Formats: sequence, structure tokens, C-alpha cells
Amino acid sequence: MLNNNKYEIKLENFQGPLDLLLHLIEKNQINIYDIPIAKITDQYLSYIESIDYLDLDWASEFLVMAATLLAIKARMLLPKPPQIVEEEENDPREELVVRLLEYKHFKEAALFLQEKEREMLKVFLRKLDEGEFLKRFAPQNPVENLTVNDLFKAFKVILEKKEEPEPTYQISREEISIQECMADIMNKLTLNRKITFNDLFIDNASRLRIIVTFLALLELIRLKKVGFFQKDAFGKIIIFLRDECL
Amino acid sequence: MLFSEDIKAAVESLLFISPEPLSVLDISKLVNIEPKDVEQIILEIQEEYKKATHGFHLIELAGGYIFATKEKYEPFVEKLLKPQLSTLSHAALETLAIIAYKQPVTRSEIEAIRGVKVDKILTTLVEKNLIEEVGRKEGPGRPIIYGTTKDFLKYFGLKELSQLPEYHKLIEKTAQDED
Amino acid sequence: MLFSEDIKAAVESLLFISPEPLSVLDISKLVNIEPKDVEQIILEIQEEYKKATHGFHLIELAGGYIFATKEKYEPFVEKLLKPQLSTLSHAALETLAIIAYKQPVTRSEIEAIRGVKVDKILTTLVEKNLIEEVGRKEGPGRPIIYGTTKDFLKYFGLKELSQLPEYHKLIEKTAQDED
Repeated sequence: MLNNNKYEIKLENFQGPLDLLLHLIEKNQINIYDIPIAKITDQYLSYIESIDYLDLDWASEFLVMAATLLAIKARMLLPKPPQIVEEEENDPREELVVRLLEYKHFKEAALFLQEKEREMLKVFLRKLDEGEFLKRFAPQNPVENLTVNDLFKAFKVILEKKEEPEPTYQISREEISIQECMADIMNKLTLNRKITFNDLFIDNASRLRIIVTFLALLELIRLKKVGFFQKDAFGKIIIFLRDECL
Repeated sequence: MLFSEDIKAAVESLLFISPEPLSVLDISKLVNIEPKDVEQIILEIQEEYKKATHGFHLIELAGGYIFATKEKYEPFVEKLLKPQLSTLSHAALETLAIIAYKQPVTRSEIEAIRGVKVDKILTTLVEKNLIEEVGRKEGPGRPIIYGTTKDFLKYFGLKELSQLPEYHKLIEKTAQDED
Repeated sequence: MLFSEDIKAAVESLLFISPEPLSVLDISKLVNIEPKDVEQIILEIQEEYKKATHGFHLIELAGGYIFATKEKYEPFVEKLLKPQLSTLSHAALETLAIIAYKQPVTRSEIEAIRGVKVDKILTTLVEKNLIEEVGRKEGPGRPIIYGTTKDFLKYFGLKELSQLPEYHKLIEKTAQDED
């Protein structure tokens, strides 16, 4: 297994999930057009284990790729009906290969730029003190071609514009706190022990309210005040009050 | 020749790139050669750039040496470096007019009138020395307040702001608008 | 010689003093001579500064010409200027490479290729003036589209974008790596 040297190269050393995959492909001397997906997925996942969960924002991109790999692996494991064999079925890896190749090109291009950067660090251009020149050459009148009348006309135009104000719409921003939403959810749950996720939102709830309500729900789940379950994949999410809170 | 071409070129590269005049001692330390050898090289470089085909030469300045364009080519250099005469854009003119008539005025007050952001325009007008920060308004965020400059009066040939056309009439008018 | 010494020296003075690379057309306008004459003069100047006694030469950069120190003398110049040799991160280089080849390009297009978020890198690259917003794409959200700047060319010592290795050459290179 890879476990022995897993930490030799840290995840932070990779520019992203594609970079890590390319590394694994090179390391295993794999033909990029025929990736042994099971093997690579296993190795990829063992790198993922080293993720520092404090930096989920950054790590999430690696997790997305892990999910993609698992999905491809699953599709490849599915038995193919024999009658389709004659017609070449789309290789589930195809999209990933295209992405990897494209990414690889730009990695090459980045190396080219790095080389040029190194060359240019040895070359120096004169830096001129432009302020010095400005002092030397008498400043020009920036409004040489304008008179006070132009200024006056410009102001009059503005005043006239102001007299017929364009209709403006006040968009008020709701002030919603997570605490407030948490209290709302708890209130609803004390009335009915079980409610659905959708019940949390009144009709026409603003985007902001939906987001804050969702955050409040997550917080309540974290505090173990409420629990939730979902019977099947796109089914209703049921939220319930945990017994210890009754 | 006494000196290797390379050492001479190294000295030349330093004189070329240095923003300040370099003294014989500076160069001597940087290239690690004797001061008298530096002096010899400087003489050679000066001789070289005296030729009429060169547009710049090595002059002695403030205890050191520095490359400078020859006086003769000053008109060309001026044409290149002198800031281009730029006409104020219409947006800049409007903004300037608002400041002239309503000063002291904050950015957000100007934006309320013009209905668009004016931060870049204000920077330009400050750079052109037509307006300046005259203080900060009391209140939340203590926003900067702007006014026109002395140069503004000079450029427009005014003795004082009240010489602006219909200054008093317009000032009254805008004061009423505020109510 | 075809050209008066003076015109050549005038061109040289401009090239010496200009903070930015000067194009043939720039020079042609400033000195008021034909572009083909400018080209001839530039060739002569380039020839002159190729000599080993010179510490700097005339290079082609970002669509123009500019004097620069010869690489060879970097150790001396570095000693004088003590420049901060900060280089771009690998993430920044990858992002720049994508923008250079695919411009005009949006943030989400770059993210699709790199597989990671690039918002912070884009801000840094804009601050360093290596890329700039070149407009907005039609469509939902009208996302900002980015392109490389003249400073990008200067930073990497490129005459023009076409000096980047051709895209299909990069493919060949990676294809070979597979073998």
C-alpha cells in the first residue's frame, strides 16, 4: 500500500485535484488514456485522508474529485449488457482524460513561463523617476480648452436632470440573524415535533432568509438539538426535535 | 587595452542601471577593481559616448557618474515624457462642476447627484490638481470632503469662486433643493 | 551612412530615456521620420550594443524596443540594486498560462481547467498588473473576462503573445511524455 510514504508528499504541495491525479499517473507510469481507475482511486483517497479538515474550503475541491473518481469506478464496475458490446459504449473515464490532458498542457505552459521568468530576473530595465520629469517640464493647464461657461453649462444640465428624478426603487435589506432563525425553527418544532425541510420556509422567503435558515438548521444539528432524516434520495427531509430537548 | 572588455562592460551595466550617480569608490567596490582602474574605464566610456551617434553621455554629477541624455535631444525627450494634454471627459467636467458649485462636498453626495460612481474621476481630478481634500465630514465613516483648488481658479482665470457664472443664483437654488 | 548622425542619436536618446518599450511607430512619430528608417536605425543600434564592451543592449519587448542590461552582468547589477527576487507561485503561473492561451476568458472557465478556485490568484495577478479585466461576457451574470497585459509580456521577456509555444506543440510534448 501507499501508506508508508503517504506523507512524503503532502496534499498542500499539489496545485489541485488534477495535479494530484497527474502525479499519481506519472508515479505509476500509467497510460493516461487507459487509467486503472480502481487503483488510482484508492491511491487518491489515501492522499485525501491527510486533509486537514480545518481548511475545508480548499480541501473541498479534492473531495469533489474523489466523488468523481468513485462515480467513474462505480460505472466501470457495472456489468454491461452483452448486446451493447458491439457498439462501443462511452468510456466513463473519457471526460476525466480530456480534463487531465488539458490541464497538463497548461502545466507545461506554466513551466515555459517559469523559465522565461527566471531569464528575465537577470535582466534589468531602467526605472525612471517620472515625478522628476514632471517637475522639469512645466505642468500644463489640464483644462486649457475649457472655460467657466462650459463648467456652468455642465452644472445646469445636472440641475435639470435632477428636477425630473428617475424613478428609484428602494430595496430594503432584511436583517436576519442566525440566532433569530434558530429560535424560529425551535418554535416550529415545539408546535409540531416533526416538520419537513420545506416547512421551514414561508412562501416568498428571500434568498438571504433561506440561506440563514439553512445555516441555523446546520447549527441546531451540530448542537444536537434537532435531528433529520431523509427516506430516499430526493425525498422530503424530515426535521425532528431530539428527545433530550423536549 | 589595459582592461578586459568584460570589466568595462560590467562597469557600464552598473552606470546604466543605477538610479543615482555612482562614485568611483562605489564602482570599485561593486566590481572589485582598483579605483584608478575605475577612473580609467570611466574615461574610456566618456570618450565613447562623446561620439555624435550617441544620444546620451556619461556626466559627472553630485560626486559620481550617471548617464544622461544630451541636451541637444531635449526636445525629443520632452515630447516623449511630457504628459499629454488631456481634455477633461464629460463625466469629469460634470463632477468638477458639482464640486465647484456645491463645495465642500463628499464623494457620496456627488454620486447621489450624478447617479454613478465617481471615485476614479475624483482621483484624476486630484492628480490634475483641480480639486483637493479639504477635510473630513463629521458623522459615520467621517467621509472626505472635496473642494476646488487655487489652481482651479487659475486655470479658469477666476479671482474667486463667486465669479463662477450665476454662482449666487445657483447656490440658492441648490440650497432650496436640499429642503 | 544613410542617416544623419543626429537622427540616430535622437532615436537613441528616446530609447535611453523611455520607461516603456518604444515601438517603431512611436519613434517614427516622435522623430518625424519614416518607419522603415526607424527600423534601419534600430538595427544599427542593436548591432552597436552587441559589442562585448557594452554592458547593456537593445532588446525587443512587448511590442517595442528598450535598453536592458546584459544577463551576464546580473551579479553586479544585483549587488547594486539588491532587488527582491520574488517569483510567481506555481498556482499563479498555471493561471497565467491559461489566461495567456485562452484569453479572453472568465474566472469560471479558468477554474474548470485548474479544478480549483482562482479568485484570490486573479486579484493578485490584477494587482501585479499581469492581467486585466477586458470586458464582460454576454450571458447570465455577465461575468468579467480577463486578458493579459503589456506588463505580462514585459515580465516574461516576450515580444508578443505569439512567442508562447504553440498550443499543439504543448500537446505534442505531453503526448511524447506518455510514451
